[in-house]
Amino acid sequence: MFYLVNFYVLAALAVISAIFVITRRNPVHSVIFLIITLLSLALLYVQLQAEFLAAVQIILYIGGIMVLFLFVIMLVNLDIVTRQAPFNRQWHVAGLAALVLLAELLAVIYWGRATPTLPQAPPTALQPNTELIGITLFQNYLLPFEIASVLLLVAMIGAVLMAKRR
Amino acid sequence: MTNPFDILAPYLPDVLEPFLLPLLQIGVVFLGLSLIVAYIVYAERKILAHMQVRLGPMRVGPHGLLQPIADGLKLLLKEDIIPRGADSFIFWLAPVLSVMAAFTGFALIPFADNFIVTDVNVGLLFVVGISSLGIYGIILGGWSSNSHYPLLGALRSAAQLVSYEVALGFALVSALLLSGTLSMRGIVEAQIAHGVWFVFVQPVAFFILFVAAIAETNRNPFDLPEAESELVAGFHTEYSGFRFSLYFLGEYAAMVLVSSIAVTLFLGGWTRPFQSWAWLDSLKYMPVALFAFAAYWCVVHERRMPRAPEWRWQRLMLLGLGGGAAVLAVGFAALPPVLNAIQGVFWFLIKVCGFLYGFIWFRGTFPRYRFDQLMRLGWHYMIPVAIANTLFCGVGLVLWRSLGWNFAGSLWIGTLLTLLVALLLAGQTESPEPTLAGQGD
Amino acid sequence: MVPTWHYLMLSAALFTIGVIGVLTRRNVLIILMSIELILNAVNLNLIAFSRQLSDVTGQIFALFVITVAAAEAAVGLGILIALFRTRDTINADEIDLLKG
Amino acid sequence: MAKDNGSQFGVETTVLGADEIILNMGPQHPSTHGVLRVKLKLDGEKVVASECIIGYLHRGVEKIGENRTYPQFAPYVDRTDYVAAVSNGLGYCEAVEKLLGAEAPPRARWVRTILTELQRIASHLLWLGTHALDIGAITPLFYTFREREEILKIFEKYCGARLTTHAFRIGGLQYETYGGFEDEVKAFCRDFDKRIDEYEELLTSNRIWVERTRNIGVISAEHAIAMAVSGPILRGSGIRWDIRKAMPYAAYDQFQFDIPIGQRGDTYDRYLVRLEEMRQSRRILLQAVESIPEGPILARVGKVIKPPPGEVYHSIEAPKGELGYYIVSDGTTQPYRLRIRPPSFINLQALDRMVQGHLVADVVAIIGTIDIVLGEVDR
Repeated sequence: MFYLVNFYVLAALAVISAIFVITRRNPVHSVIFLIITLLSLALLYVQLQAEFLAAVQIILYIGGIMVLFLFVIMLVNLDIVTRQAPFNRQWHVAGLAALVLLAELLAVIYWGRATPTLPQAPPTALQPNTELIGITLFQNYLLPFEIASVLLLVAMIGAVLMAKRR
Repeated sequence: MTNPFDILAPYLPDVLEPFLLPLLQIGVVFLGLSLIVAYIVYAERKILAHMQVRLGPMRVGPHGLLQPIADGLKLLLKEDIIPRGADSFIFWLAPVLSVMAAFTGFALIPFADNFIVTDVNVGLLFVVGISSLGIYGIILGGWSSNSHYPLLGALRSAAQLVSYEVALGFALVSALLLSGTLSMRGIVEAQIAHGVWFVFVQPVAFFILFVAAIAETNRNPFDLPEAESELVAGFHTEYSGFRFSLYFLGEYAAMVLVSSIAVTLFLGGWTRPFQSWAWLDSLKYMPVALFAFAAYWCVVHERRMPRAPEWRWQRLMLLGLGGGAAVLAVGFAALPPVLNAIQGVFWFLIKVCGFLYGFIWFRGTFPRYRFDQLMRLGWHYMIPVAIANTLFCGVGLVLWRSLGWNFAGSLWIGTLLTLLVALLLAGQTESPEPTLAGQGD
Repeated sequence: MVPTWHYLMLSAALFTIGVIGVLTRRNVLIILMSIELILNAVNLNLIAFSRQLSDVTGQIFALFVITVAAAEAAVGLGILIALFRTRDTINADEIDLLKG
Repeated sequence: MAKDNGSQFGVETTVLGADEIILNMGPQHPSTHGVLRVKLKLDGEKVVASECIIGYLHRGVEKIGENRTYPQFAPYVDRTDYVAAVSNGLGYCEAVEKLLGAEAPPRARWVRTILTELQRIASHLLWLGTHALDIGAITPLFYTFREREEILKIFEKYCGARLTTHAFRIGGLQYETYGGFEDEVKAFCRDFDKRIDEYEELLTSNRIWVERTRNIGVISAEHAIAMAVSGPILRGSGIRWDIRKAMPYAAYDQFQFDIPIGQRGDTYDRYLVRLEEMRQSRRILLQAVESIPEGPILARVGKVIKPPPGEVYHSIEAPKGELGYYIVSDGTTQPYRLRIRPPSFINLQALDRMVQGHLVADVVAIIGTIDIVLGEVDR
């Protein structure tokens, strides 16, 4: 019961602030609402017994990527943006298409909710979380892990090169 | 040892028990912390004053002891000014974020083995993550003020926080390597199991953590975001009244938080110094001695106060404080269970205070770095040394685990290698020579 | 206990909101943020299934997604800054020339 | 990882924006030492050019001088460099004496030397405290003010004023020294050596202090001469020029002292030069206080001071550099024209050259190292 209430509260928070993210004119407000969405998702991760990912979500997403967004917003002068039209010309069509997509997705999930007849996992299956992730990451997924680190390096160099003044 | 709050458990309704007990603990921590923070400000003013041949606050209460309360009241009563053109929603949000980030982290700090709000599997990551959210308070506050100095201060501060967080993270990693867990309580228990505080086997990591902590909390010599002579007051230039006091609170709470992290990771958390040495067991009477000394101090200073009637309340208050301290001292001495129960919290707070004293001492001693120098120090020196330390700590652990070498010895080999790297790095910068060309007629 | 399909519903909703954001907004920054929303919706799915199957692999994938998101944000914002410097705008529909 | 990029942007921050911006520092800024306004042209945080805008404290002191009799004008000079009032008074009195062809008696000259050297120490102490404060060290300020207080107490006992002392009269001294004057000066000197060591302990070998001052605001010897800077700034650039030695006045030719000079002409060298100057001042004080001759304190200059027509330029080594007075007399009781050559004003010229290529934070340090007093710059 507690978990269900928790879920609904957090889900509502996430969806509402996600809607704010895409509707606010001022990008700084968008960032704040995106942070709220990410934070409620992190709390949902905790409920899903993914504490490590919740922590990573907070440190990396909220403490890293979103700070980066804020930085960029402050670098590019955005006074004009808040006075311009926030949506582009094809927004009716695009919105309609996206809503159709939403309807489809929800319908599929709702009608197929009983299909995965997999057993619900016992509450302690994923514990201790950090150790499990570590072991799996460094035993089964070592190569992807290394590739990811190379990807990050490339992205870092790329970002520095692009942002640098010529 | 059991949680002292569990005594209350039977009296609470079953449904609410899982909520009420943590809430009670949170309440205790929050209130205690607010008080501690207020008195850190007082302590800072007093200590700095005495370092600088001044007296500091002396008027409100005996030796200015009520000054923090008076300051708090003053700030609460001040007019709440929002600059024109400021984004009022964010202007309101930013200081709240700053305080929230600083206080939330305390939920995971083990103040004692019988006093921790919650212990989670990824405790340390959470603390670091949550405390890194404090950066939003600074950036958003600076941005929403709609003024140049705050914006510059905020940008500087954000860049500084982000870069020193890297070094901080690496310093934390070596403690993690040694303890093999992210749980804050687990880290302290690992130190008990090894019989040695990690600061004695990982001094470089501790040093880096200390320096990075100063940078993270924007304290002198890294207080550029608030550099008075350059940026007026940095990101909170436009803040006043209660909002300003929130920033103030957040800043000092962040100081306590990083000190607590450092104490937990490297200074053995709630354990008393050299716990493995039995002949130091009498140290457990330290709280008694401390409170007895406090009582003695109060009495001595009451004697020194003028006898004039307008000093009566001050004298009475000081005597009251002394009496309270004396009662506590006697109480602790007379009731061994109580004395044992407070050991953890007592030693934890003592260590945190030592750390905080370091912060204040630094402020009284050092000039301020320039921004590019700060960045260079962080990126060219701290981070390489931190990485080297993490590497060599791993090497030391391998020596210990696989080859069966002595624990401390193998880690010290790693530390020495790190120091070598640090020396090589330092050798690249020229050392100053304080001489003049010549003198004479 | 919360049934897994609840999480899937939430994920679908977030995903759609992200898609709407990408399709309708002009500001490149907000488009990038919408992409982050989409990636998070995916993460939620992965973690929910990981919970249901009690298999940690889903979380590992979510970790990789976060990594990629970090890289994407860094590169994306780098491009954005370069763009702003040369074109003086960050509106997606004004950046329609192949040669600057 | 994402964070790495974050700070990369952070470093770039200042470079991005517009290409060049104009930043106004002052006249209301915590570290322009008064009402100096510096217009900085910045490329990012780097200073490309600077322009000093002065005059916010202009009171027309020189013009006032033309409308006051010679003795009446003496208190006004205290208000030019108001942290070194004794030195100003000495320069003015000696200039008028030169015009009159009079000379102060030996006892007066000795006491003048003592008070002026005390004033030099006080001025340097004030400079040290505020300079360190600008760079972020708060403690030295309180230490230096503790010693400055001792000096001001001596002044107060001698002439009743602490800041605008008006200590000297044309032709000598107004007041005889008070009983115990020598002992108090000696007591001050006894402790003062250790106190300088204390400041040095806090700053001289402090890594941060050295990094903030070494190679900052460098001015070469040639440029220093070309810009006519004087005092510790000139000596910091390695020129051994001190008017106390070159053209002795008061009783300076009677005492042994060294002129410290720097090597690189940067802020750190000027810091060392000033500290050493304080030590040398202490040396002079100890010698002078031992040998104060007996005798009258005021030369016979007459009740009404009426110099013969003519002109005179007399300069002394004030704490901040060469302080000169140029007086034209038309034979009346009032100067026909009076012009003050204030050291700060001339030294401030070098600011532009010193700040070029440095960061905004360094501008604060450089303004501090020039040691300006706006009362003197604007007059």
